[in-house]
Amino acid sequence: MQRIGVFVCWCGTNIAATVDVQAVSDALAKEPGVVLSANYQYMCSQTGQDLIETAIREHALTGVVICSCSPRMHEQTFRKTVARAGLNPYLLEIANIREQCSWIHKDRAQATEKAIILGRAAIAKVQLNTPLQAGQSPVTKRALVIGGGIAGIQTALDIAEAGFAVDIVEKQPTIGGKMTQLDKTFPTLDCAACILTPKMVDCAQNEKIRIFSYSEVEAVSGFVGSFRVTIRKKARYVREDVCTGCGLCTEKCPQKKVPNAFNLGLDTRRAIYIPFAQAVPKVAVIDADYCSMLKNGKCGVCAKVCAAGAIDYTQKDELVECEYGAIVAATGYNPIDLSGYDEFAYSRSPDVVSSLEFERLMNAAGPTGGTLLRPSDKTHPKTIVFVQCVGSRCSAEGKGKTYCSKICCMYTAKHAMLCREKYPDTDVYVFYIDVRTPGKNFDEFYRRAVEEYGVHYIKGMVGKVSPEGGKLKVQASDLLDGRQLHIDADMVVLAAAIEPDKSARPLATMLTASMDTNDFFTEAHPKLRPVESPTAGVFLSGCCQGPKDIPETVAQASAAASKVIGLLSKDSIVCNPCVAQPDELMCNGCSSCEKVCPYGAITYLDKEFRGPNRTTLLRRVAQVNPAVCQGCGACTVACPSGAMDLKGFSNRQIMAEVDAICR
Amino acid sequence: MQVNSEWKPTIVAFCCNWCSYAGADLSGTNRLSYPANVRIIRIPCSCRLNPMFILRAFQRGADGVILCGCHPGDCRYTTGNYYARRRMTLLFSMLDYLGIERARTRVEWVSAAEGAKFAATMNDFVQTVTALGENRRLEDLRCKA
Amino acid sequence: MVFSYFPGCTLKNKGARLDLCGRRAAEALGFTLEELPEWQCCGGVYPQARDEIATRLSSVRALDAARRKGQSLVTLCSACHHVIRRVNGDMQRDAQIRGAVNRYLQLDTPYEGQTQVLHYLEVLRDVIGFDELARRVTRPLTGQRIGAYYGCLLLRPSREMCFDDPENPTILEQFIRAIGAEPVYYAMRNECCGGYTVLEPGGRAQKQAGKVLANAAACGAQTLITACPLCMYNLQKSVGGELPVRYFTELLAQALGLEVES
Amino acid sequence: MNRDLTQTVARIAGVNPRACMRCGKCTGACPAYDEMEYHPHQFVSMVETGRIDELLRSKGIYTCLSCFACIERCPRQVEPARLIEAVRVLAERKQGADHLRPQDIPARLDPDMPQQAITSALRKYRR
Repeated sequence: MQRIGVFVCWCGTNIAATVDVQAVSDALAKEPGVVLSANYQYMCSQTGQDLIETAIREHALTGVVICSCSPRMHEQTFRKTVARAGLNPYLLEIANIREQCSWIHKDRAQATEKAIILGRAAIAKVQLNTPLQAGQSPVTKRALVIGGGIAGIQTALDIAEAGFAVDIVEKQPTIGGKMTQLDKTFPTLDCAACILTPKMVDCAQNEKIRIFSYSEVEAVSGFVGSFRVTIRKKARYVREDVCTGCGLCTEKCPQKKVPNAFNLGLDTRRAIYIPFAQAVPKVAVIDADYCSMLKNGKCGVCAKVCAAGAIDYTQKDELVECEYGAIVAATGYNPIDLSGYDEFAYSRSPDVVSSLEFERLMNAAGPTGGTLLRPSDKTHPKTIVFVQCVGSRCSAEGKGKTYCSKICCMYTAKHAMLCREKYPDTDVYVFYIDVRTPGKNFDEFYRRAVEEYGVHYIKGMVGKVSPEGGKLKVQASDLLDGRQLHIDADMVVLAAAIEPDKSARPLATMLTASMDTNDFFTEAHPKLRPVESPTAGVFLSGCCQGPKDIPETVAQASAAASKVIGLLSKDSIVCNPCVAQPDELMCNGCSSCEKVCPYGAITYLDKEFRGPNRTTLLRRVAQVNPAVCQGCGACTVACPSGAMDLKGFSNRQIMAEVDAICR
Repeated sequence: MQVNSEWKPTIVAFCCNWCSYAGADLSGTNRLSYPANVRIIRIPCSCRLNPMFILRAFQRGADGVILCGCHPGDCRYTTGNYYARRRMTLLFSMLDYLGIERARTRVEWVSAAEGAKFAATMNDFVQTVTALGENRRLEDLRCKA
Repeated sequence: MVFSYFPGCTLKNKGARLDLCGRRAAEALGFTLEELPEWQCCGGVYPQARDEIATRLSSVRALDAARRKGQSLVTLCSACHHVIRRVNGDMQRDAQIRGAVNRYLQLDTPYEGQTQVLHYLEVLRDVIGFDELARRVTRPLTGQRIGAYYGCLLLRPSREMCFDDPENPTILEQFIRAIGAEPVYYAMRNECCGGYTVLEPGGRAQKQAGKVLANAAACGAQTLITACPLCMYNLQKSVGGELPVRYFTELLAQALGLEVES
Repeated sequence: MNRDLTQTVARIAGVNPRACMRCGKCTGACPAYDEMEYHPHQFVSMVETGRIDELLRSKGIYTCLSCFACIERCPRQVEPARLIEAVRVLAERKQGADHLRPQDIPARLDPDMPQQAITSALRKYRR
């Protein structure tokens, strides 16, 4: 006979205000098998947990039902409580009477009735719970960081610092990411390269860190503790171990007209190139789309000038397979494509630039050597108009992003300030909807741009930019002054919204990590588990989770690293015991379950069974590897004979819940 | 207070643990209400839903059953919701055969971030089922013997 | 290729050149414009108010007539095109409007936006092809610097019109190149000409259109082309700018070597 | 303040004025700015706050060119021109409130004016 204890939580007033907790515990006390029904103000508090522990011991309970908040919140907490009292932790069920009852209903009678029904369903289920033992699975002590920007670099350095091996996979020929393209950083105006390049060098020199540059993740299998990852090392046509990075080839290559992606196409480079002087690894790479040797077998200049003999035109993509205990996604962001914003004449005038392009135009290592010149005629712009929120906070279908890109207010203030500082004769206008500066020393920074540097901040938006006679005619609104403004500008800078890198979506599919509708990775909990993906063993670092500035990215990168370190420092991890289990007597080895299993957890075994008249039969039956099974239950429904069932969510348990709800 | 004499349908909602159950939690966190006659059963994945469970619910007096899972492509288990979708398609034609209105069963994709969608879906579903009226209960004749 | 054709009121008198040259060119290019029998005025302006049903009916009648013939519906006047295209969109997307219109019209089969609505320029671009058009040109307008004047109605709102990039359109420029002339890009090519406010006292439309002409002239245009009789009128009556304005079909007929009587 | 009228206008227009985030792109884009006593963003705000009576009396509802620039560029799908049209429709639905009467037309005609102009103006200015 079952001896079940029911514990109803008030959650302060969160539950008790709308649900009559006393009535619930009274009603549930009458359910079959229930020997004890109590309620308490905070079940998750120490006193509450003690109450449960004591009750389990005193009443020799065989099952526990807690009516409280969502199991996603405190199931783990209460499992530990139950275990401390000597009961198997899986003999616990939680009825969610907060998120799915008290918080959404206003009518006390209705909410109380629903809480009782949810409690009954949990009691009906717990009657059929069986003790489950979680297995152990080993942890490979190596982490993979996907993306080598500042987020990935910081995560890798922190993991390596703790003594664990870590690999960085970066799709560009060098690590460093977007930050390498920036000029100065807000709010301190220190140079981006000066603070980033030492970290890049640290990565290269740290023996715990392996860098797979110019590489992409091709496939991921396995699960937390033992992921198997296939990495594609794209052909550079230069032997990484031989190239000294002298750069001679990049000077002699006759193909000079290749748009320089590092400078966002504002200038050109050669077909063989090193992205920038501080690249890590400092190894040349051949752009196969432009190299005439690779395209039609004529040229070979770089091979001739390379003293080290590093050029190898026959190089092929290489696939490397590695095992990892944890994976960190740090795939970063890109500014959106602005060609859909031609009201600002982006594709009609070279003098209308994105903020990242402007960053290159201000950068001492950029195409103009740090002198601000208009791309069209290389003259110094006298009037510059900055437009904020281009594509951000936009709900118009198919046009922009509904979210705030977060970094634009600050970098625009920085750009405006730097313009005024370097060229005091320029007029700088910033059109804003709101100025958002919630960061340490951020608002002070923005105010300095206005007060000390005399940047004209105008509350309003640019309606149209028309290139005319070498000028950009800007028509805009000044909402505070109640005017329509017409400004003859020399340059217009658009603060483009940022979006997750295109590689993030296929990666999320490989990792089975969830994403939101904007293709940002979803965190396990928006407040309490911000650097973990809901998929165990997958962690999030930087802008792949949402727009972030550099300080925030670095903070999150280190947080992700600490989570990885916590995982890698264990020798083994506890598996989910709610896995599929076949009833061998009913299984007829038809392979239906194997076909639907996404993890390959099901194999078949020819097993001897006792037949009639003392004979033995050899029958093919399914076997589930509990370390590989993730417990989705696809096989349980596919099984035509009903032999496969899922522990913790068995057919009988779910039907008991259905019965209790429909009663 | 008004006496609740009017009939209210019994709705069973099967929600996958990773997306829709979390979505339901989020609608709770955001205090987005939907009728109290929606009762949620947590399953690990939409593909855990055996069509038998739905028939059982109708047998026991449910007036509507809704299955919520992750959006196609976003399944925690990669492909579970695709299986669920195919199975439910088959079930729909069987329900037609049995004479249970198709609108009493529904499949919706609700992500963990779509608290508002969860509430809206439930409101809409309850409205649809309420309009259909009480379900003809499927009888389990074995129980009658 | 046979299309249903909705000329619209203005093309029957004040804008006759637009119509006549368009038809002649169509014959020369090998497609037929079959004028719908008993078509009614499109109303001139699209009724933006969602509860205006009566003003949508004539467009739906035309659309339904084309559907019964199983043909796409071609228009030439920008305003008719705008109205018919958007009403067609309403019939496809807006259940409220669709329901009300069908209840009113009592057609044999309800109209649900099945007809494809094409502007003459789209026929040139998507059916004939501008490359092919360029091959058919016998008297290219070599050396002429022509400014394309789009105005509002062809382009906006782009989500409903799906005609071309609303801020940086190219179709008329492609057309200009195809007939051998040189397109002139100027900022105000997609700005309003003043439209129906020409009936308002105060001469606003004239001023507005004047800005367009002045801008085009400053950018080096020698001629402007348009697809809209009202734009044509406003540009010709404008204050502050002077440029010859032609219908695009006039230049098309000319480039194809057709003599079209006035 | 007239909340009912706000709802009527929003219903006729088929857009939600509350979605406006006061960016002013409409006002920046409007070619008829100088002719309107209430500029597009103000118009939206006045609809939202129920100041419809003032709008009904405003001449600006007849100076909107229906060029759709604000509809095209609005990042929030508020599309001010739809609201302006809705208010204009509301004004014209009142008895005798026609902005343009048929008998006024002959005086404003000239021989070249296309029919389209007259039809359009009548549609815009009169019930």
